[in-house]
Amino acid sequence: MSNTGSHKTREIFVEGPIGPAFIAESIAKHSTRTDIGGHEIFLGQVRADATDIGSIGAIEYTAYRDMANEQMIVIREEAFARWPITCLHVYHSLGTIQAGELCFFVFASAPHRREARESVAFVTDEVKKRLPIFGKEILSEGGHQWKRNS
Amino acid sequence: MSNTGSHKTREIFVEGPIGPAFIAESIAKHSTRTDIGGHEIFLGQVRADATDIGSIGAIEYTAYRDMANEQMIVIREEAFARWPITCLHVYHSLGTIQAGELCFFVFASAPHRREARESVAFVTDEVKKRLPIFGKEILSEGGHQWKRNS
Amino acid sequence: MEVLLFGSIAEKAGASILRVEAGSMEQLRTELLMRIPELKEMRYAIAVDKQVVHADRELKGTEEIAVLPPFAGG
Amino acid sequence: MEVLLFGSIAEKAGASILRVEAGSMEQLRTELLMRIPELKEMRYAIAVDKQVVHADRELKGTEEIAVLPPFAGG
Repeated sequence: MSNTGSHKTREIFVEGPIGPAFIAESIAKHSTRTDIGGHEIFLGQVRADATDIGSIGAIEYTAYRDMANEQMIVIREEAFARWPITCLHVYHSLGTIQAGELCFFVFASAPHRREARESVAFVTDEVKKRLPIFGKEILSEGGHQWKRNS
Repeated sequence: MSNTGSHKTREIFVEGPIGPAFIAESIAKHSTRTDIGGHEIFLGQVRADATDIGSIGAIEYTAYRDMANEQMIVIREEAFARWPITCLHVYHSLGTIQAGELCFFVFASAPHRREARESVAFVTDEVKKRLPIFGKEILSEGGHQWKRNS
Repeated sequence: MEVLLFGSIAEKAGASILRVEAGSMEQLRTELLMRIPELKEMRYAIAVDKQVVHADRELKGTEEIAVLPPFAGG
Repeated sequence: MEVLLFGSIAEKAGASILRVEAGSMEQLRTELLMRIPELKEMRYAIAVDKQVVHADRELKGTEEIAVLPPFAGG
């Protein structure tokens, strides 16, 4: 585990939905980094899917927080080893997120767009695969079921 | 040229840099679309590159505006034909954009992340290739040179 | 040892922490199936000190154990 | 016909619009090289009614013509 500014342990979880203003602040912070040429962002939004037993009104997220933050360090190191990116920020919601609200925010910056693009794709996919985050899908008509990433 | 809401002619140019607050507003507008599961965003930022004749302090963008907006309609139609995306928004700056400021904003939303991701990559690349936009790189030490996409 | 339970597994167990005695992963698995019979029909992984472990191995009793249903982040 | 000039080409010409008489793309190219000799060393494309045209063809004189240096958006 390296100790550089880019790789240090961070808390990725935030309580409640990720607000557009938070995203704007994250973007604005990068205006002093004039070696950056491109930012790539992925945002996950809770979808009101129709399921066999009703439509999803919200997802209640929980996580094995310490393990998720540790796994995130590993994914970060892999991303920085593979691409010459300048920064990488990842946030995930905990608690109840309504359909239409944002629950996941992946943000990479790099001198050129290809690196930013590829590292966001990688990190988004790996977070979904490797972080112990659990989602209880709350149905609008009452009841719930458990989300699973395919 | 189709007449549907998704494909209609739009003005892609904005005067001056693209502000983080504008990006936040664009994101926030999508919270009513509960069929969206993922948003992908690319942001182009002016880089203070060192060149043979000095370092870039700003880029002054001009465009053949009518042709660019028409080319953008074609690229939009191609993107909507290839991927089941929900929305696609593209903005590009005109005028002087300082190093560290944002000049290009590509934003796609879709039920699933793969479509959003691939369509943003496609649109970003095609805009750079096919839209008649011109960039005068203003050097911090005085003088200028003309940007060209490789 | 304390075993942390999450998501659908915590729901089935009606608890988010179980106290279990087990000297190996094998014993732990057997013990968990007795305490939470529904596990038989569920997909889950066991993490030892925050790393998923599949093979059998000894447990000292000081490890942090967690039973994890399918991941669903994003 | 009016010919719109952009970017580095407008800079070299010292103007953003030229009036040129030409009945074909060939004539237009010849005329442009006489009016803006620096074009010989530049990469550029010619758009007719907002579409880049490479081949020779007749021009009626009512088309919107533009001379475009390399694109640099993004």
